This record gives sequence, structure tokens and C-alpha cells, in this order.
Amino acid sequence: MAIYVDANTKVVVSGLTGKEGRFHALRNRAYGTQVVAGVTPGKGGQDVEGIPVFDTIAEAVKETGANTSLVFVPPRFATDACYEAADANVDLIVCITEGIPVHDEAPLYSYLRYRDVPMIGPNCPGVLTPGVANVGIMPTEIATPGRVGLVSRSGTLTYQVVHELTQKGIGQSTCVGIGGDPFIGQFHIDVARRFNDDPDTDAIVMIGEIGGDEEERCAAFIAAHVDKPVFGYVAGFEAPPGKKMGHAGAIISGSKGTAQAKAEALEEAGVAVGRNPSEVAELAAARM
Amino acid sequence: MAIYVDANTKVVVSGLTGKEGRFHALRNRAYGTQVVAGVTPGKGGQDVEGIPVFDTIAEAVKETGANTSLVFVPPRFATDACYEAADANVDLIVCITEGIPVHDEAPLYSYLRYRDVPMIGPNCPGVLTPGVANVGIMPTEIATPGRVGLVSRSGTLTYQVVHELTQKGIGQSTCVGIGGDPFIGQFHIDVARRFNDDPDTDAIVMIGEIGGDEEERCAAFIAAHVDKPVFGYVAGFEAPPGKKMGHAGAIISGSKGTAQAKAEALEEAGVAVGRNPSEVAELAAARM
Amino acid sequence: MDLLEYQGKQLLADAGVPTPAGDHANTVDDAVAVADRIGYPVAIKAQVQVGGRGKAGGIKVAGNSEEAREHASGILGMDIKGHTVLRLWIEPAAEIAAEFYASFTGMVSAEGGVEIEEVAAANPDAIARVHIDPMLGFHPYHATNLVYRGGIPAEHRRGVSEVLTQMFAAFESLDAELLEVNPLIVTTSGDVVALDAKVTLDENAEFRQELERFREIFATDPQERAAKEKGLNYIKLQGQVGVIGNGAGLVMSTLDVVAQAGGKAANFLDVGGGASAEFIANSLEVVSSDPQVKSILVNIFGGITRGEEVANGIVAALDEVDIPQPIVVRLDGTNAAEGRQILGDNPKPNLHSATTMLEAAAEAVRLAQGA
Amino acid sequence: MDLLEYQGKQLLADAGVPTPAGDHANTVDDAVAVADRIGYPVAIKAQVQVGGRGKAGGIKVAGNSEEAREHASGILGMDIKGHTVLRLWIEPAAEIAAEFYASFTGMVSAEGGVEIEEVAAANPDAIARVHIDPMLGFHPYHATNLVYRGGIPAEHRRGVSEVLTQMFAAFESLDAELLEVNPLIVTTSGDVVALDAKVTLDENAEFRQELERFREIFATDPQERAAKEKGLNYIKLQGQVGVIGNGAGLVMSTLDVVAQAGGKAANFLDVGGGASAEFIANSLEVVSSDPQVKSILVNIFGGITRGEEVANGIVAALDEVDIPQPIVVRLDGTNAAEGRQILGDNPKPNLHSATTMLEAAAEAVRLAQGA
Repeated sequence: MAIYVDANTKVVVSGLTGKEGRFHALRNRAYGTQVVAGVTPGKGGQDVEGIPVFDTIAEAVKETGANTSLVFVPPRFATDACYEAADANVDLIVCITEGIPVHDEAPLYSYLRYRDVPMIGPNCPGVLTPGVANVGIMPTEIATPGRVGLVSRSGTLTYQVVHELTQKGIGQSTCVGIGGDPFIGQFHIDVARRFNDDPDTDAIVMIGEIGGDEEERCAAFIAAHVDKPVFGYVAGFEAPPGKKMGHAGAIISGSKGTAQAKAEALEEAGVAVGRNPSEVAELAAARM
Repeated sequence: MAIYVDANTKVVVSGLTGKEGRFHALRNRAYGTQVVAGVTPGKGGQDVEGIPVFDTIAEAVKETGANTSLVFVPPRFATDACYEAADANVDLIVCITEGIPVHDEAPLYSYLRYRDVPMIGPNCPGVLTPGVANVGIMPTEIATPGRVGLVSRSGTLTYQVVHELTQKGIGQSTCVGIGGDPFIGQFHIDVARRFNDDPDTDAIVMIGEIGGDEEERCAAFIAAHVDKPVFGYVAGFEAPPGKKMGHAGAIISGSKGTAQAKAEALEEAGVAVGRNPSEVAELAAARM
Repeated sequence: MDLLEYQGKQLLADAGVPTPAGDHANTVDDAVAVADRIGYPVAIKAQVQVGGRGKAGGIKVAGNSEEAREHASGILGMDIKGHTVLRLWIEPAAEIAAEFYASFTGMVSAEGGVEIEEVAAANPDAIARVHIDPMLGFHPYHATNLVYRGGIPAEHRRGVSEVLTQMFAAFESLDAELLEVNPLIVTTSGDVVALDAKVTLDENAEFRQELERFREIFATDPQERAAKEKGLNYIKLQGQVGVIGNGAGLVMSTLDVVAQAGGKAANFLDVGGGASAEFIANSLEVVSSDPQVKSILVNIFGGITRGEEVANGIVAALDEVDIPQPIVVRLDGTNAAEGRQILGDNPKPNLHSATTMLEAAAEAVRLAQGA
Repeated sequence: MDLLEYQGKQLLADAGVPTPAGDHANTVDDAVAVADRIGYPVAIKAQVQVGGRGKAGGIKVAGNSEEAREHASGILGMDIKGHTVLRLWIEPAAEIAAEFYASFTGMVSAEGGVEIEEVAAANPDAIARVHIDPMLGFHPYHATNLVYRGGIPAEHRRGVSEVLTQMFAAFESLDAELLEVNPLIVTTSGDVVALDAKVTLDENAEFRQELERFREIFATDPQERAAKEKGLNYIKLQGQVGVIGNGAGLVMSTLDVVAQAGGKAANFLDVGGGASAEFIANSLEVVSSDPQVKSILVNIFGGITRGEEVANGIVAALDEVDIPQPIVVRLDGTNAAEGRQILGDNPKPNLHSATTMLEAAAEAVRLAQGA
């Protein structure tokens, strides 16, 4: 069944009529994803290459049975689209938008947790279940169906690891790019829980990065609850302290949040940790 | 075990050092309730007849193991005390305070639902489990232990029905006065669910009143989910339309929200409905 | 607290919502002067705290001074559903291109929160509702959903969205229980204007709102006016048995049992929780002053309100004011024994005691009918 | 965006938080003039975007003009953890009766939300934290819990509570990522004053905040300054291999594999998602201008960024600017084939291609070391 995204996924795209929204929605559809609707207030009744456009997500859900919201609208409008999707009772939100103010993201995070609506992102590449559906901007040609689940904050680092896995003959059940912002809807720990419960996933590859304590918390979760093999890599061994490395959360504060400490925490939890994307793929390949 | 309040209830009283708080807290303790702490910022370290006072609910919970918050502070501070209690991780809040603005109550309602912290009130008489514990302002001498659960919005009307039951030899498992404001923490439906699941309750007496559609919704719930006998009474057959009868929600709008309509909805759900407090008690007595 | 139309409109105007400029008048001459100043045509509107004015003839358009005088004379003093018209509001008559309805109210739905009830176009099927989490507040997507799903025509969406946003801000900042605009019109020149306003403010928020400015006592019934002045929770009814009780539910129930005993209650009066002796005395005085009251039923079940306070209040009231009607007192609950003791120690000729609510009701009805 | 102390204090002052009145100066003479105007004693404080100034000797108290001149001369031009002091802030020296620490930051805890990190009295054990639901905001009970659980003495609780409330309001209204006051002092006359301010504003909120006024380019490193001017996400490091990549994680990982190949990265440069040809060209130009860079590694895995755009950017940059260093390009992902095609059609002598990230890193290190 994979996680988050599968053959039953029906996508409504907020921002379908924009340049990026259109490009990726059509790409997702070409991959086989059911992209059933778009939403742009004021453009209801139009269509984008046969995908009907509605004024509101509620109408799109009612008319098309959409169950997954994919958000491409600009940062100042993006959280509003996510609230609207939650109120329209979708099962999943995937918010690609980068550059949303943290004070907009924080209450959205709170609302979605309370409402129990999972969100992937913001500032993420989305979710790809190879061979089945792609909701987001991941390049699909590098992925291949299989039984390893992958989760990462980073977009392109995700692609790198997926690429390495595929080249080593290891297919993926689902690839999840959870996003690099401090307030994201689903953390490593949430994705790890789903992979552990997913009958189509045999092992998990978890890509971390410097900053915060998410990897440490996920390590504790893995030690206590995950019985499938987990392979890990943490980016940023060479990152200097006190510098924000691209992602808002990727900063070593004093001696806290280093790649070394995170790698050790994962190893203590029984995770086989590689020192670069190739190594983690090799570790996974050796076991599968 | 009764519902909401039992022998394991440990009460922390916000506003213990005030006149009403002190009066009722000591009365509750005299009844056998474990009143373990009071909270008044700035009076930490004092005590009220041996009940220690703390500056914050968090400290009171930490030091005394309190698990139930009883709120007596004035309206402008009352919702803050309820938020504080929720954040201090109590299992139940009983808010007696009357006169809280509805725009303070509305976000509190939302927060407590999201956090899954049950609140009885505001503007309520509290919860009494006869012979075990009294958390609130109900007169205890009229109640007697037994196996009928009672729920009502009104304070004194609750007492009236409890009194009638006791006089007819019918004891009560728990008496719950949920409060008369539009935004209350627990509605009839929530209490009915608990009574239905409570092994110490054999039957339910539900007292409704004009206005809104809560009784109708509870009737639907009873029809679908409650297998214990339910006895009902709805106050306000003589209430004229368009007049707010004391409680903020007690108003007949056009032909909606009449006592007649509510009584009929309950009867259709299989509830035996009496036309006054004595009659509902008689109906219950005849069946028990 | 239900505001008059012109008071509600003033609050909306303060919040940025366009409303017609007008003025109020309490006399026919003033009304004509206001109309002359505004320029014709004007709408002359009865200011009463009840709906359905239009159908009752309480709103008229005047094209000149003569018509203004005629309509003002006709409307002032009119009775609209029991409310006497004592004040008029006069404003320029609007040229309406489209009409909508918008309302915010605090309601609990499945998940609680604030509901915008309806935004309907002329077509009554075109009603959109959204649930607004009061922790989150009103966001642009709420307005978008209302204007699109409510069928607001494209050219008015922006204006209506803006007014909805302003209305919600006012709803929150004013501590309103209800904020309703019906109709919200679009004029022939394309402006969105609130042509009416129904605003109910929360008296519990008095500590942070200036409510006194709206507290005009329009009640013409002498008991209702006296009750308002004394802050009593009193509603006039049509029967002969004066009813005083503590707690809204118990008083409603008392009305029911009086009816079941063959009588009719003359009023609803809830003294609430923890009522003092003075409060009880004031209550007895107001109820007793009603000439249709033939007997008084005091039904108290003590919780916060303690029996001895109620008893002291009854004794004090009977010492201070002349209560001609017989009084049936039924006292139970917290400190009821002490209260009964006080009543027993202070016997009065017209004071009757009853042990149950049904007995008390029967006795009060008997006394009312025997009188 | 990390603000300087005096910029942060100005924002706090705007929010009502008491801060010392002072002025800034860029030269020794100006500093002395400001100190003379304020009156002695004054504190002379280095304005740098890094903590630990006090320990590094960047804060001195002057009792007279001579001392002011001496300290200003000593501090201006100082290097504090790689930051050159170019500006001073001079304010009246405070008489401190008590010191506290207060900080708001957006952090995700078990339930998400905003955390006030610490309110500590002099005793570092006395730390109180509260979780603030960002939907709910900062309520009086948060302040109460912080001042009592943080051990603030009774006489300062009200003042500290008020400042905490003002700080949270500023934290939200300014779109701050971090708002920290250390120390929050009480003067000997009993006033609560923010004696320092560490404020980080969210550049993503630029559309609703006036950030330009704070955007001073203090970087003294020429590459960092050029990168800031061009809006590049660039961090200077100490090695010889210039690194350009797309996506923070991939670039961090690229630094790692360069180290594993026996080299060291000269910088971190993330071109982000959907970077244009111009952006890539600018990036190459900045990295290339660093004299310590001996080779450049361009590591692109396409998602939003498409391979042909990257390739066009590289070709354009090589046409326009003289890049003396060898460039190793590794291209994969969306439209990678088209990108490789473009690079192949535009051969350059210093352009090398690699098929994997590890190969690319090894090649870049080899070229850097061979150079």
C-alpha cells in the first residue's frame, strides 16, 4: 500500500494555473497520479489540459472526490491554502511552497496537529511512491518500485540517495521529503512510524542533517518501536558551528546538533549509519 | 467508579483564598473529597485550614499530585485559570465561575477539545458523586449514593431532580451540572456517553431546556449508542419565543428550540420524558 | 444586550463597514428636520429591539417633507410585536442593485467555534456557512469560501470579502454575541453598504467594553423598567402568579408546574447564584408591583445561594415594603433548615410555606385564583 | 537576519520595553562625542552579529572622555570571532540590582509551538520554560508561570511580566525567529530594563516587514559581501574546493564527501530550487573570486531546478567571466540529459564532467591539490 500516497490518491492542486503548479501537476499526472482538480479563486470553470479548476478546495473535493491537497501557491498565500484544505477534509496536504514566514507556519502546524491532518512540508519536494503516484516535484526517473522506505528533510539529498539505491538495484516503497523548515507537518518520527506499520516496506533509510534534536528523538523512537532495519546518514559533518546551513533549522548551537552526535544517537538505536549518500545506499543494499 | 469524579480525585482549587472558593472547597473537603491544593499567585506558601496554597497550578500538581482543577476565580481571570490547568495536565477541569464573556469561552472551548481535556462548566454547579466526592457547589445533603446518573445544564434544577430521586429512594451514581453558557466543555452527549460506559450506572436522567439543538443531537446519540434506560425532562414549556430565559442559550428562535420539540425528539429516541421534575423522578423510580 | 439598528450601524461604521449616513429623532418635527437636512428620498425606520419592522410597517420611504411628516407620525408610537416605537432613524434611501445577508454568531457545532451563519444571494438556496475556529480567527480562505460558495457575483466579491473581514473584526473586538447585516446591499454605483444592523453585545464583557452608552431603557412596561434599573433578570409574562426562583432552569420549570397546576405565571425572575437579601427584597418588590399578580411563588433550591440569605431577604422585604399578595415560599438545599428557621421566627400574615415544588405551585395557584 | 544590538533594542523600545537611551558611532571621535553628550559613566559596546562580546573585551565602561576615547579606539576594528567591529553603541552605564534572562523562539516541542526558552535568575537552575500554542498566543498565565517558576523576586514580578508580554507581542508583530534579552535587568531605582537585545528577523516575512532598513552589509570578507549583494546563500569555509550545489542537504553532503576525498571545502553555496542561469553564473563568479579556491565542484541534482538551466548558467558564466579554476560538474535529475547535452555542445578547456558525486568530489580534490 505504501505510505501517504498510493493508487487511491486523488490530488487537488492549489495554484494549478500558476507556472510551477501547472508544470509539476501535469508531470505528476503523466506519471500516472490521479490529478483530479485545481483550485484558483476566480478561475472556477476553466481547465488546465483537462484538469477542472474550481474556486475553492471544498468545491473541488465535493465534485471530484479529491483526498490530497498539493499546494504550489506563493508564500504569502500558502498557509491559507493549507487551512482551507484541512477544513475541506482532505486526508493529506503536500505543501511544496518555499519561503513561508515562520509565524505563519507555527499556528498552521498547531492547527493541523489538532485536526489530525498530516502535512508533508512546507518547503519540501513531496511524496513519491514509485510506479504508483508522485505528489510533488521529485524527479521520477531516478526511482524504482521496491521495498525500502526513504525519508529526508532535504530535497536534492533525497534524490541523491534514491538515485544511489536505484543504481544498486534497491527499489523504494515510498520516498518522503518532509521539508527543511522548522515547522513542518510530519517529522522523521511520524514517517518512521508509518513505514514501520507499512506491510510493503521492509527497511527504512533515514537522512538527517545538523541542527535541532529531531534525529535524536527519532533514534529513541526507533529503539523503542521500530522492528525493521533502519539505515541512516546525517549531512553536515563539515558544517561549522553557529552558521545556518541553508535550511532554517540547520544550525549547530554550541556543541549541540552536530552530525557526529546525531550519527552516534542513531547508531546507539541500532541504525546502520553511512558517512555519505553512497555509503548508506551500500549498507542498505548489503542487507536487502 | 462513577464518572469524572471518584475516590482518586485530587482537587486543586484556583481561587481558594477567595470567599466563595474557600467556602466551597472546605465544604467539599468536609464531604470527603481530597482537596489537596489551592492556587493564588503571590500567596504560595500560605495555607487555608491546612490546604497548601501555590502560586501556579503546575507547582500544585507537581507537589500534591492534584489531577482535577476546580475554578472559582472572577470572570475576567477564569479562562486563564482553565488554560493553565490544561497545560498543567490535569484530567478534569470544573469551572464554577459565572459571567465569563463568550469571546473568552469560545477559544478556550476549542483549546480544550483539541487538547482533549474535559471541562465541566463554566457557569455550572460542578460534579457530585454521592458518598465519594463533591467538586463544586452542589448541596450534598439532598443526594444519596446509587446507580442513576444525572446530567443537566441548570444548577438548581439539577438539585431539584436529585432531591426528588433521593426522596423516592433512588440513589445517584454521579450528578453532573454541565452549565448554562453557550460554550461549555462537556455537553449532554459527552456525559451520556460516559454514563453509558460506566459500570456503576444503570440508568440516566437527562434534564434539558429550551434553545439550541443539543437535546435533539443527544437524542440521536441515545438512539444510536445508549443501551441503558434514559429518563428525561425539558424545562421551558411555558417560555415565550424570542426571550432569553436566564441562560445565554435558552431562547426559542421562531419555532425552533421549543421544549415540546425537544421532548418529542427524546421520546422518539426511546427516552421516557416527564413533564416536570417530580414526574421524571417518578418514571425513573418506577423502572428501578 | 440587543442594540438598536442605528447603534449597531455606528459600531459597524467604526469598524470600517460602509453604512448610510443618517440621524435619529424622537419626535415628528425632529424627524422632518433630519429628513430635510439629508435630502429626499429618505428611509424612515422604527428603532425597536425586535425583527420584522418592515412587514409591520415600521420602515417607509419619504420623497418630500410632507411624506416624511406623515410617515414619522405613523411610525412613532406604533406597537411592533409589543415594542413601542419611541425613536426613528432617518437615512438616505438607497438605490439597491443587489442584496445579500451576512451574519456572525458564536455557536457550538460539532467542533465548537464561531459560525458565519449565512451569506445568501437573493436566491435563498445560495447559503454558505463556514466554521471559524475561534483560536484561529477569520482568514482570507473563509471569505473566499463564503463569497464563492454563497454565489456572490464576481464584481462584488472583493467588496463583500472586505466587509466580512471587517465584520468579524468587529464581532471579536466588540464582544458581540451576534452581528448580522441584512441586507448587505450593493448600490447602483457599486458600493457595498450595510443597510441594517442587528448587533447583540455580551453584557458579561462589561469590564472591557463601554456598554453604558447603549443602555437605554426602552421598556414601557413598569415592572420591566424597574427590573432593568435594579439589574434583575426579569421577563414579563401574561399570568397571575408572580414567580421568583434561583437558577434559570428551576425558574423555567416553575413556570411549567404553575401551568400544570392550572395557573399561569405572571413573570420569569431568576435571582441567580449567591443572591443577597437585598436582591431578594428588590425582586419581591418588583413582582409585587405588577397589578396582575395575585400571588407570589418563591422557589429556592440552595447551592451558592444559601437558605438563610433568602429568608433574610424575604423578611427584610416584608419589613420594608408593603406586599399585598400572599407569598408561598419553598426553600431547599444549602442551609435550607436555617432559612426555614428564620422564616418561622419572623411570622407574617401573608407568608405561606410549602415543602415541595408541586405543592408550592398548587398553593400559589389556589391563592391567586381565590384572591 | 541577525540584527545588531542597537537595532534590536530600537525594536524593543518601539514595543514598549524600556531600553537605555543611547546612540551609535562609527568612529572614535563620534563615540567620544556621543559619550560626552550622554554623560558618564557610559557603556561602550561593540556592535557585531555574534555573541560573547563581553568576554572578548567588546564591552567597556568609561568614566570620562579619556576612557571613552581609549575604549572606543580599542574596540573599533577589533576582531570578535571573525567579525570586525565597525560600529559602537554607547549608552548610560546601568546600576544593576538584579539580572534575568528572557527569550522567545519558535521551536517545535512534542506538540509544536513557540517556546520561551529560559527566564533565569542569577541562579542558573532557576529556569522556567513554557510552551505557547501559536494559535492561542501569550496569555497572563504564561507570564505568571514564568515569573513564579523562574524565581523572579516578588517586587519585580509585575515589571518582568509586563516586559515578557511586550516581548511576545514584538516577537509576533516583527516576525522574529528569535527575541532574546540577556540581561533583563532591574536598576537600583527599580526599573526593569532590557540591557541587551538579540533579535533575528525572518527574511521570508519581507513582504510584510520593512527589513531593508536593517540590511547593512557588515561582511568584511569580499566573497561574503559579494554573495550578500547578489542574494546568494553563501558561507565562507577554510578549504580549497569551491562548492556549489542545489539544496541545503545536498550541499552539506557535498562538503562531507569533499572532506572524505581528502580535501576541504572553501565554502557552502546553495543555489536553491529553480535557480536561473543568471543565478548559477553569479554563484560561479563569487566562488571563483576567492583566491584560496583551487577548483570548483558544481553538484546539481535536478528537481525544480532543471538540468538545462544549470548547464546554460555554467555556459553563460564561462562566456562572461574568466573562471581560472577547473570546474567539475556533476548533473543529475530533471532534464539532466538535456543539461549534459548543452555542456557537451559548449566545450570549455577547464570544464570537467563526472557521473557520480563521489567521483566528482575526488576529481575536484585532485584538481585542487594538483593546481
